[in-house]
Amino acid sequence: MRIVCPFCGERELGEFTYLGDAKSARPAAGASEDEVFDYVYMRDNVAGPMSEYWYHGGGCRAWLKVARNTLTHEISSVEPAAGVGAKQAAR
Amino acid sequence: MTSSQPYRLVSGGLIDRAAPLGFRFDGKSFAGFQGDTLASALIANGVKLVGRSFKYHRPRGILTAGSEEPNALVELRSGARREPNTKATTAELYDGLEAASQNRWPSLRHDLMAVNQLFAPIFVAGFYYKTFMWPARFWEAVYEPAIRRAAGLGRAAGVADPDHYDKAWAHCDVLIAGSGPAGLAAALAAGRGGARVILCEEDFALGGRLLADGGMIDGAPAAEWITRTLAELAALPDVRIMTRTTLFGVYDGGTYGALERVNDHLLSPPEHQVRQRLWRIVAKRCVVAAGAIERPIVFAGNDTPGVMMASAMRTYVARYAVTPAKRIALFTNNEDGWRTVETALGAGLQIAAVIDARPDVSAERRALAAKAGFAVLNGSVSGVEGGKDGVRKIAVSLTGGARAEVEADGLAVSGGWNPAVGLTSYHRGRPKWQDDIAAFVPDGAPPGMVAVGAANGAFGLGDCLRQGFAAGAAAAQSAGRSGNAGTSPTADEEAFSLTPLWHVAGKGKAFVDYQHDVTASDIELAQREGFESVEHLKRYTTLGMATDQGKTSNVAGLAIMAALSGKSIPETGTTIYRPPYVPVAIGAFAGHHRDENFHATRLTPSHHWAAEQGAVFVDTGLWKRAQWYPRAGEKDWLESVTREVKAVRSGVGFCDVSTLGKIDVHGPDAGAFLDRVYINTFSNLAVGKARYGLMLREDGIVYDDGTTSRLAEDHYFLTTTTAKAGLVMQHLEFCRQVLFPEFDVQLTSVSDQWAQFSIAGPSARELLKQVVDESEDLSNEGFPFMGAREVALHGGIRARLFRISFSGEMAFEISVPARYGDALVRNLMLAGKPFGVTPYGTEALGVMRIEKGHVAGPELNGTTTAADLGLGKMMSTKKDFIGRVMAGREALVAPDRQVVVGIKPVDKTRRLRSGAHIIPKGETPGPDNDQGYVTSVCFSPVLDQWIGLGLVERGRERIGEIVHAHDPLRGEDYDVELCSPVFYDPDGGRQRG
Amino acid sequence: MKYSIFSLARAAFSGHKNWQRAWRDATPKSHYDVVVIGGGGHGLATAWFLASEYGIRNVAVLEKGWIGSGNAGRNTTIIRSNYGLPGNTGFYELSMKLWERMEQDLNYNTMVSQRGVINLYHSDAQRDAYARRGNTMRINGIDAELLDLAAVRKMMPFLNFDNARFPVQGGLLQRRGGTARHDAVVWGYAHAASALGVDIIQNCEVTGFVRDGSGKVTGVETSRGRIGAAKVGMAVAGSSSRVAAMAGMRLPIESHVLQAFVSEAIKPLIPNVMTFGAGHFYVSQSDKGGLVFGGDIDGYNSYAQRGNLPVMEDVCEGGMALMPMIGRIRLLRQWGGIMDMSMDGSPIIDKTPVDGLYLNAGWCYGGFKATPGSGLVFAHLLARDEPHKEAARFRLDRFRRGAMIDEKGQGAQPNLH
Amino acid sequence: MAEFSWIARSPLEKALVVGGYGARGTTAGVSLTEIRNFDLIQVMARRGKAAELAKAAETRFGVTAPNAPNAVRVPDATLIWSGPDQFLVLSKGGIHAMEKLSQAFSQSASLSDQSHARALISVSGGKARSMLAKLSSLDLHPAAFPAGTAAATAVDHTSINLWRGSDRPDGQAVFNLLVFATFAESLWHTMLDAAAEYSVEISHSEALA
Repeated sequence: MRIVCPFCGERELGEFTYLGDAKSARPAAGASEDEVFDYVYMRDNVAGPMSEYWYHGGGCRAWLKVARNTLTHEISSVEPAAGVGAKQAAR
Repeated sequence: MTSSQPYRLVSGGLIDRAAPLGFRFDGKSFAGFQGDTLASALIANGVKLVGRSFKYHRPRGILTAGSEEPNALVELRSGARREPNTKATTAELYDGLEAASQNRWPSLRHDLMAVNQLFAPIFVAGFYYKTFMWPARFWEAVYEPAIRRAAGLGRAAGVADPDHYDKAWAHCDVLIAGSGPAGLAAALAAGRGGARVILCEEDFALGGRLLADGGMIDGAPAAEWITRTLAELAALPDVRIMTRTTLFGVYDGGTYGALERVNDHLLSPPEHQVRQRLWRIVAKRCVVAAGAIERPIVFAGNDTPGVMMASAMRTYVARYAVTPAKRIALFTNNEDGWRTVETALGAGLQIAAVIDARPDVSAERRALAAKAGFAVLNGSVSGVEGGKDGVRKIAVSLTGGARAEVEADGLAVSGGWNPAVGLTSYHRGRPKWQDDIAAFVPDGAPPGMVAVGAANGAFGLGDCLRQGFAAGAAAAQSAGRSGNAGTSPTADEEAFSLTPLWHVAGKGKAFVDYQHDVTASDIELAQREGFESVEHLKRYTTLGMATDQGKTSNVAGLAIMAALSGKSIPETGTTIYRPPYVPVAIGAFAGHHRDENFHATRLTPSHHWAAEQGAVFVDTGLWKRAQWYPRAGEKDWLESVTREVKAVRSGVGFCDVSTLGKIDVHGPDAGAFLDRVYINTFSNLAVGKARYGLMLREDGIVYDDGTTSRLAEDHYFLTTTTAKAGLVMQHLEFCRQVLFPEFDVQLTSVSDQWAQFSIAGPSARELLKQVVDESEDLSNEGFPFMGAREVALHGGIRARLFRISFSGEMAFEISVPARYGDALVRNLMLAGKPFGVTPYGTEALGVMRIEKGHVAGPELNGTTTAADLGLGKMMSTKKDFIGRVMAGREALVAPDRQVVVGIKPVDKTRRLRSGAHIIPKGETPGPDNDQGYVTSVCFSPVLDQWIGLGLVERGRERIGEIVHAHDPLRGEDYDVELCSPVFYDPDGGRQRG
Repeated sequence: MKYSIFSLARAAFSGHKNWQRAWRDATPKSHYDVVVIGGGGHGLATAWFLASEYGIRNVAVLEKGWIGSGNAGRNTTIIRSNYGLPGNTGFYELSMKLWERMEQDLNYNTMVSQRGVINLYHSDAQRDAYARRGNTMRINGIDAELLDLAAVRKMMPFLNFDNARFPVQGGLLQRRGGTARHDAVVWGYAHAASALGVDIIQNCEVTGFVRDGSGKVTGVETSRGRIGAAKVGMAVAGSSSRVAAMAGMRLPIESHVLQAFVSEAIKPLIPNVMTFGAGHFYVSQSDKGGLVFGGDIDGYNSYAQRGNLPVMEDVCEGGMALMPMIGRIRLLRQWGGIMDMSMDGSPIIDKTPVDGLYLNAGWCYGGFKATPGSGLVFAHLLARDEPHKEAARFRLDRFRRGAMIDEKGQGAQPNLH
Repeated sequence: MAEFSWIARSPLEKALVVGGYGARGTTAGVSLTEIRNFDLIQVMARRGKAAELAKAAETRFGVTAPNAPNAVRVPDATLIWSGPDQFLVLSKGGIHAMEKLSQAFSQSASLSDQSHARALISVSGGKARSMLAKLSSLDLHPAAFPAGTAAATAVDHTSINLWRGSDRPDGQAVFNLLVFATFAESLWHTMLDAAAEYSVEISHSEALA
């Protein structure tokens, strides 16, 4: 598998580390145990297009949000995770 | 014919007669030529019997001339380089080659294991599932060893492979598999179009079927066209042709696997060179021109040596100038088979007869037969007479029911062609059935890939050239190259006519899968017993599971199954195609990464100094760390470690702790950020101070710990454990980039920037004073416990100094820029001489942390909570932090959890061992009273006894209780006392000192 | 027909024309007491135990493809009970005991081969962890031995002892561990269950659940029509999330691809089952002669049933680090199965919040070795509506309660288990 | 008081043996040169300060700092892109050392001294690309990786910064690898193994190429 890092370009799988489902956001402080439980344990396990977090640890160290089909492994988009660097904030 | 190679034609072929080669097969010496394969050289010498089959030990010869060979498998080379199951048909001949037949005893000709054929009526498909069940223990003792010995073909060397392998990456616009007419045409078009091209050819010669079948291209003989084309390709700057290279798999994102047999054609690889190289090829487009595989027809005796695929027969005659037989019969169901007749006649060989299963044979063919003086029989081969010395006579069932016999010493068989659909199907694609050629052809392919020519079911030369060229040009274009591809080479069209024929009924064993001895009647049995799904058929009979992966057998097998179950072949379907296309040596997949090069090694800044001191090193992750520093006269590690501990506790010692993960946390929000990732608060840490921090995972379990210091308002220096350094960095980046992007914080790993040493012991300050500039105040007031700041060293070097202690002694950690680490230890040794300074290793470090009750890896085992570790009070209730909520789940705060406690044997002379379990005293150990275990142990020089830490149910409430340490693995049982985990200086006076 | 050497010999005289189907080709009835979704080892074992132990014979096993087409047909055939945490330890030993009598129970040779499973250790810390685990096993009445370097060298002289990056120091050995012929396990259960009246229905894909007014599951919709059931059990590891979704449930499970590999067949070389402790590699040799080996999962969610090169290379690197004698042995075939990776690395066998629907899922790497045990405890749950005592900790709500069974200590990160 | 000496020791001090290595009888296909004793500062924009950082960098170096994977050469330094809104400043002799740069970027960036965290190895020669193809998954074809291209990538599961500098006088491409110091010796041996078949020429230098 190859992932097009928005910063580095296309790179091979070995440079990346997988985390998983990128759909749900971390509950705010004060969230209930049930909400946090859902966030931590009840991840999406889609057979098809899925939004996921990947880490380009073997490259620019950016966390990426990757849209990937779990049936075919085809990747349709890659974007920086919310706060990569000061990039968005700066421009 | 030359006398030493009686079956070598006097002229012709693509062999180099000026380069004779000697080789041995089963100990006997033979000669061949450069350009031969082992198979062609054996044929040249009249060797027909090459191997024995898997189950029945039937004599077998050479069936094919390629990587689909099921029969002619040998042990190639000898000693540590012995390679079992090597196909004689692809093994390139070299001078001094040694090969041996396999799966026979005592010899190939007189194989006593052939007695298995007597039991053939019992050894049907799946027979072993029905027997060998009683008595139960006989399986491991009697039946299984016998089966295991009988199974498996060749013998592995059994000793380390002496050769080297490596792996490399390549990148191109257009990758082409195969150098036949379609592949070369594709390369030409893509290369002219300006694309970066890689063409992989598994053979050592380029041309594919053209090498044997010839033909006319652009009005010239094929050989001329090949020469011309190769010259043009060589002149293109970015076309790379890789021979002896098999494209074996396609993976995601346009990554392909290929194996280059760099030096397999030599006796052994030249110095500094590898035997084989694994290529990971990244290609925008791939053109599969991998050709097709001719398929056998299943009839009784079809495994007799001398029965050969028709295309292989003419390959041997035309390409290698050898004669597999002197009087050849052809059994075909298609027009292509007749090429073998033409080739054989052209080489002056005799044709015994052609048995053609098609209802109509063209007048042209009949005229050829009449001219050459052989009969054309309309019908099928129903039996073969012969044995290990080859074919003698062929029984024919004529259309209409009459029978005939043909005397011949070789039988060429053509049942049609199966496109090589492997590569196009490896993404779980299923090929589709094409009626006119009665074969499966690709039905789509992985992204970016297209099949052309015979691999796409187009068998005519003209078609191959046209499809290959068009695909090459299109691939270049879609890769963004816009050069002019020019015009396609052309050749006359050829008609391909075929009447499907899979199985001829007859008496005797008719093999579908030669190597696994799967017969037509095995398939019938499988169908009878309900193993009708092709996957069940495969698994029950082992059809297609041999080293050839059913390249010659799968389609015939499922065609027979289809007929039996009354379904069509496409309804019956294929099994899933799996890579690799040809078996690939495990060594090649490992490449450089074997033995001591399995993983990289990390060395600390003081490594070479420690090695000079004779330190013993231990692997910690990728690190080599000094474990202890033995001195002359010390009888064992324990004596060395005890000395090191005592030296620290009574004087001063130092230890390289550079392996700790070190992270610069910068930015105005650094403190707030750390508050989120640690359970305790860091935003209120004063500049110039250090604090111990504990991190949880989001599920509430302890993740990592370490000391973090505030060096400036907007700069913290965070340390992690050695084991988690990389993972914590990843975690913090996740927190920074994903969870808390609102914080202005920047992270950098500085693990390698700083050489860090712990300097510990009552004399630590005195030692440091020698090294640090006089202006620095190291007094308790000027630099109290948990202080952290930058200091100047004698000689102008700047260092970071931390007054932290893992040992429980007055201690500092000092960081210097890494290239000065070596100088620092040497200076410490120099300056420390008056104090008896002692370098200590990780063992002494561990002893002192256990004496102090500090938790480490064995306690931070991924299942313990902060409270389990006795650190529950650190959890802030005033802020959000990672893991806060999940840590509160009922089972994680249950009162009966196993928590960290100190443990010491009641008998002070007793050794305590990690992994011993804790059972209430006086009870019989069982699952219900297994209350915990010993996590860490050491011999405490201070207490003069073995002590340890453990995780014990309600441990903290039970201090003083005598319990039982149960260690059945090591046959030990003894009483221990649960005690405070802090064995040494419990009020901490020494470290604050 | 009873299988034995005598029946084989008799059949040989008649050209093997008299053998009957190994299991009946059943057509679905309109209603069953229990419908088990999934004709893998677990589903078929469940059916057999329902019929043989719990007297419930009006049972159907529904399989969307051919029986054994999921992970039962795609694994590395290892059986062992060397687990270290309460819940797993007892359960896997129950399973091991059932392996030991499987052939006689089923009248089918599943080639259970107790050739020994050894986990090699390469550091003191690893030795200590294995000591803890081995002692747990012994306390639970399971065989375990802690071998030192000399003992390992004697048992496996072919390992790399001289120039290894991470030298072998010893191993934790379970002699009763070993391998079994994976496909035969499926066929054996099918054969025996069918003989007791269980309907095995292939090419029958479940497309939905039938629910009554109260929400109780009363049957399933399938590609072969509606089938009613008093109780429905799911044993569809690899597809658990997808099937559960049809009942509106989410599971603490991710689907990951685990690759396995087999080499060309060679004469006996490796006597036992071995796991490398300093990398991802484990290996045994099949009775047919192929080295069967595997390693870590590819590491990302996948339903593709095929893997990628990096893990393949990683596994072979481990192999060449441990025993460089396999360098010239060729890898014949690679394949990938979909693992139900749970959030703590341990399985789930429980009633679900949906009345009438029962769950058997989350097997991670443990599925094959669990087959008979899983069948028994799931049958018990289906028959008695309460967990079997050896499955009492495999509850669905354990994550919510914080009672994880996390052997590897990796937390809610399925790809790390 | 003892006499201290503070000799900086390269992480390749022991492993690097000047001279030839590997296949004999041919001209060296690969040249490996370690460059010793340099200053290397990681510059990371503060949140929302990328534009300010760019301006400060331009003031300091007279060029636009790389905001894509490139390496920019100025007379006394090389600016190497290392990630979004961050770059490395490679220089010699303290001109752009920590103290100097922290003033220049005090308002816009966080700085981390990496001078000792890395070893710098320069690879060139007719077989440099063939050898690097065994280590790196990057496409180093001149069309894909022209002079001035940089990459943060991994070799042997270890992060490195790789950039292509100016060509050698003989026209050969030069690839520079900044590798982590504690991995350097191990990677060095791996590089030697990869290069051995092409014949290797080994040296070290104090001068930045």
